[in-house]
Amino acid sequence: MSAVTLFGLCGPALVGLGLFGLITNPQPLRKIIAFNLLGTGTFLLFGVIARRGAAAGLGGDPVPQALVITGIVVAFAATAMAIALLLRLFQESGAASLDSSGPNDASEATDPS
Amino acid sequence: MNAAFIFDVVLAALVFTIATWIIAARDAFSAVVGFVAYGLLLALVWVELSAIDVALTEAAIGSGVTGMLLLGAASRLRKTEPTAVSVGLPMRLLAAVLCALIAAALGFLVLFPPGTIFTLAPDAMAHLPETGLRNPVAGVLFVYRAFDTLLEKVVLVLALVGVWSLALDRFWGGIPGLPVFEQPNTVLTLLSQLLPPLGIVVGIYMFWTGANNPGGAFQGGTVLAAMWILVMIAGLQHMPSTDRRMLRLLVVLGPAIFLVIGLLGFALAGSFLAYPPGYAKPLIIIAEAALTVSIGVTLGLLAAGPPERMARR
Amino acid sequence: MMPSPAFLTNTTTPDGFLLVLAIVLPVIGILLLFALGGRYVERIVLLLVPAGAGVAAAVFATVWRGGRPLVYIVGDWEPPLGIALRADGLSAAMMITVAVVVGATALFAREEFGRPRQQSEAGAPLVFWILLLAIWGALNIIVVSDDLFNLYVALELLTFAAVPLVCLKGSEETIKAALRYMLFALFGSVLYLLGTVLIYGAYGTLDIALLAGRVRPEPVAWIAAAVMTMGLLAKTALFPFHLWLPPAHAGAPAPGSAVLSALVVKGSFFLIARLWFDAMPGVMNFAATQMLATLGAGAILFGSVLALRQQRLKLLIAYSTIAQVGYLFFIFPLAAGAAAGNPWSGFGWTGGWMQLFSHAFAKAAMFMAAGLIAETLGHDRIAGFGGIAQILPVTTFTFGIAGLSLMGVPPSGGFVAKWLLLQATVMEDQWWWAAVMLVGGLLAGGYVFLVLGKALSTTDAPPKTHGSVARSRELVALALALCAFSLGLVPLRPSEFLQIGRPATPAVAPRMKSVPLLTMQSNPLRGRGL
Amino acid sequence: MASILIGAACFVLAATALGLLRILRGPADADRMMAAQLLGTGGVAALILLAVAVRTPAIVDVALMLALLAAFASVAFVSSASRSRDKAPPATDPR
Amino acid sequence: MTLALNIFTALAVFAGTFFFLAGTVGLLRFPDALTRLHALTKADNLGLGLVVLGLLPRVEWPFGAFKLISVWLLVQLSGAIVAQLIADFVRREEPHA
Repeated sequence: MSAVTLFGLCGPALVGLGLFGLITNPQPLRKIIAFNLLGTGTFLLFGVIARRGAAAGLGGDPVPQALVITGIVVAFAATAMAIALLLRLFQESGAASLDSSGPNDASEATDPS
Repeated sequence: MNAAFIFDVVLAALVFTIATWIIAARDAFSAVVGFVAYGLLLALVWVELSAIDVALTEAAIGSGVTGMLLLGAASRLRKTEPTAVSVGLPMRLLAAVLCALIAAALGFLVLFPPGTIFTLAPDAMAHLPETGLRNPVAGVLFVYRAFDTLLEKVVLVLALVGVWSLALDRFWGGIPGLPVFEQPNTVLTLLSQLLPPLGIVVGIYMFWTGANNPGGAFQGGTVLAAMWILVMIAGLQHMPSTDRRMLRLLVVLGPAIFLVIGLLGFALAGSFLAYPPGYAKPLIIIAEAALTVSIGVTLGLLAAGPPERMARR
Repeated sequence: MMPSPAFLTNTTTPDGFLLVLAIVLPVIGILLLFALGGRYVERIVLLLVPAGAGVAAAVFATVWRGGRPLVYIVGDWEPPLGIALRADGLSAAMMITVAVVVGATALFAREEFGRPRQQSEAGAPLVFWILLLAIWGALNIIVVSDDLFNLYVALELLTFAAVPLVCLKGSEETIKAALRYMLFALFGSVLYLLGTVLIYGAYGTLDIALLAGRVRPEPVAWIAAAVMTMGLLAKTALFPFHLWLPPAHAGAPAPGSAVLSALVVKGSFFLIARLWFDAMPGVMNFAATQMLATLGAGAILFGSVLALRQQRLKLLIAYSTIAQVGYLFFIFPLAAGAAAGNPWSGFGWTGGWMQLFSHAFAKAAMFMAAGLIAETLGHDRIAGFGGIAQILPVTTFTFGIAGLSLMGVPPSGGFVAKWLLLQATVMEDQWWWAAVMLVGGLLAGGYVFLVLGKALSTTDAPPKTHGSVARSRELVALALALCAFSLGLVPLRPSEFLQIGRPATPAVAPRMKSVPLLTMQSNPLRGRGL
Repeated sequence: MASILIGAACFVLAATALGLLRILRGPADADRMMAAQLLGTGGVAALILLAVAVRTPAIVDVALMLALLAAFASVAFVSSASRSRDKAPPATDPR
Repeated sequence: MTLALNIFTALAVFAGTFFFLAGTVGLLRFPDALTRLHALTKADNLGLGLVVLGLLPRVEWPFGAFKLISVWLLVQLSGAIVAQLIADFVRREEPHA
């Protein structure tokens, strides 16, 4: 087993963990963290693919590496926006959860979520 | 079994353990601290994968600025935690099975890679001399796939618009709600007097070295953003009002200059986002310089959050 | 028209720069609006919206006249290293649809977000226009980009533009809706990215045209297709990922809802179609198409039934979107199985896209009508609609016309779409989808008449009005509804246009060891060689 | 020599990571932050050891980046923790 | 000469790693936040300092050495200040446990 395979297996594990957290954790903040985990797992997988493509005197294929950088930036922007939403929700309602409660949801009561 | 491999094993085990902890932790704050540590270790992983450009980005963003955002949110939401209702056990089991299946499928693909390994490394290297750059990652970001990079900067501007749109109507154009030390703290003041000059030097160095070595506008800009936030937190500099024309111009400066250079390509090099032969490197440096500033300002403002009060005039 | 051989050539076509313009114009708008803001908003928008619409029309006309796709190689760096933009007939049709809906929305929103009342800059108007332009730009990229990662960035751009639109009002429930939407969307885009990563790892390119020739039906392609589709389904709000949609689309201001429901969910659907038909033509099999269509069928039944039970108009329309998006997914079994041999000329292909276009117009019109009604009455509870037809006859008429298209009453665009899909079910021997469509049509009739019946009913006391609405806005909504309706009058043209530049399927025989009989019979992708 | 340096990097990383048990134990948030801070220093040490071992000076830049931002998380923590404690809960925040 | 250099590096680095271990042990074993903080600063000061010292002769002169030293100084600065900040914070917050 090589280091590449090792990190290559780490990536899927992170994806699985992040996905699990995103689906099951009820707190939005934890969901946002899980999303970041999921993202890094995906990037890691890309990094491993880049490393496998080492050629032409480079330690890795620069194309996936560059794409990962772009991806990290986008993920950060997403995190910033999601957190701003969450904090605004907290400011507005004093709670930070997505549980439906309140008078306005009466019309949605038919929704069997 | 050599030392390097043992190092990788330790690193991978740590990353996996902390990730599990982040998901399993009972309270959000511990999870966030775990995430800061996790981002740090990932930077090491990227070094081990020979992706130093990515390592720099991860070090700056992953543990640095994202960590700060999450920590701030976790502290503010400290009191609300118990209200959230947990998902039922059957649902959790189902999710666990689904996620395990996906992870297993991906793991399978890693263990049994395709017979032929495709790589664009030779292609990317072959054309690099035409661009005058020596860092192939910069080549991908600013030459081959400059279009992606341009759009990504627009994404940042848009994210900022999104964050600002959350301001209450009467605070639009006001001052972001970044938590600031109200009473002057001497130690923090010292830090924010000493660190930023160094940080600005490092930021400029990152941008400057990016053409030939790992680094670049994004990493440099992030450092600048971090320093700016530090100064604002310490209260050394007042946070700017978001309706300041100058501030807005700084945010769009980078994408705008990049776009103009791209459009010049139409006239001078026959294609959008193409560079005239011989002028590629200077043009890229100009674009990167502007982007470094814009990224610094934009990330700083993103981290500072929506306007929450009006400037006293 | 035969599928053009230009499809595989990677050279910029003479008019290819139009594609760059279509993307760059909104981007310029975003940057200008952000930097200048304040007083210049109206001027910038007034300049850019017609210009953008003009570019879309030019692309449409060029593709129409030339009968071949437009191609642009960005920076002259050919894929796989660089990024290509490509507009075939379908992309051009999408582009013009987007331009029409965005243009109409801009006209409609001028009243609400147009003139700042006070000297200082107001937040909501500026944000609205920036987001509208961003949605436009993102959709233009989505319809023309040929690179999976570039499409990822575009998807994120679309998300970042759509989410703040939901909570522009800033009330607690809209913020909640926006946050839920955001989380779903992030889940979706990460999964999409994951698939992209796998594809790059296995085939060394992200260019859709190149991928078509390289992808084989093998585990990596299946897994990549599965995760990407799952992610995009979450963004398209296909049942059972629909939970975020109703509060989000109902919570946005009317012009926002119009764009979100008419266009934004279609962006991710378009990518699913690109993925299955263009990037991975050999990977799609009978089981996959049936699964997608089953979810679509679930969406039609579920969304329609829930729409019937809503008490608020905007929620009703939002649930109707869930149902109408369901129809789109019939394109997979019905076009992929085109017995004729060429899926692009089949009824399923044309019908599916006609459904998309007509729904875009009809739904935008409907949300605008709902907005006008809510502005007039001060609420949008259906129970309180009695007598509204007398106060807002044009708007009620608009709602009715748009409703007819949703129901599929001839000669509306919705009718043609559903009729073509029905015909395709017969030709493909997949009658079960026809049953779902018929039930869906009846249910749509139910919810449209529920509203119309209330609106047309006369009450002793006329309803209290909160304000009046400009006639021009009513006319904008009406124009969109008529667009949806009149699509039905040109039934044969689109069929040809939508075939322009479709790939001649690469002659790759799928490696299938044990193929179920059913798959053998209806897998059209084999033997459809050059 | 390279193996010795990498071995040392490995040891530093493992040792400081052990400190993360503080995140588990707490008890206060400040203790948790300390653990992250320690790992930060350990990470910097591991990076410069690696840089010398594999003769890639660019890795030092990563260490420089980490060192520069080392204080950042803690400062953010202290400032937002102080603020959320000082201020009244937002539900009663007059708007 | 090389041997002496190697021995010097090895010794310094080993001594440095020892302080890191000591820092961790202190963080885990010491009874209250302030003493734990004290242990933490030891790792920052001495641990990293010795590692940098050991590596100095092996990097390119002067730029590489300059970078290494600035890394150490930066960690010093932020370590000391973070320790102060956290100590302040802990003191203002009444001690738990």
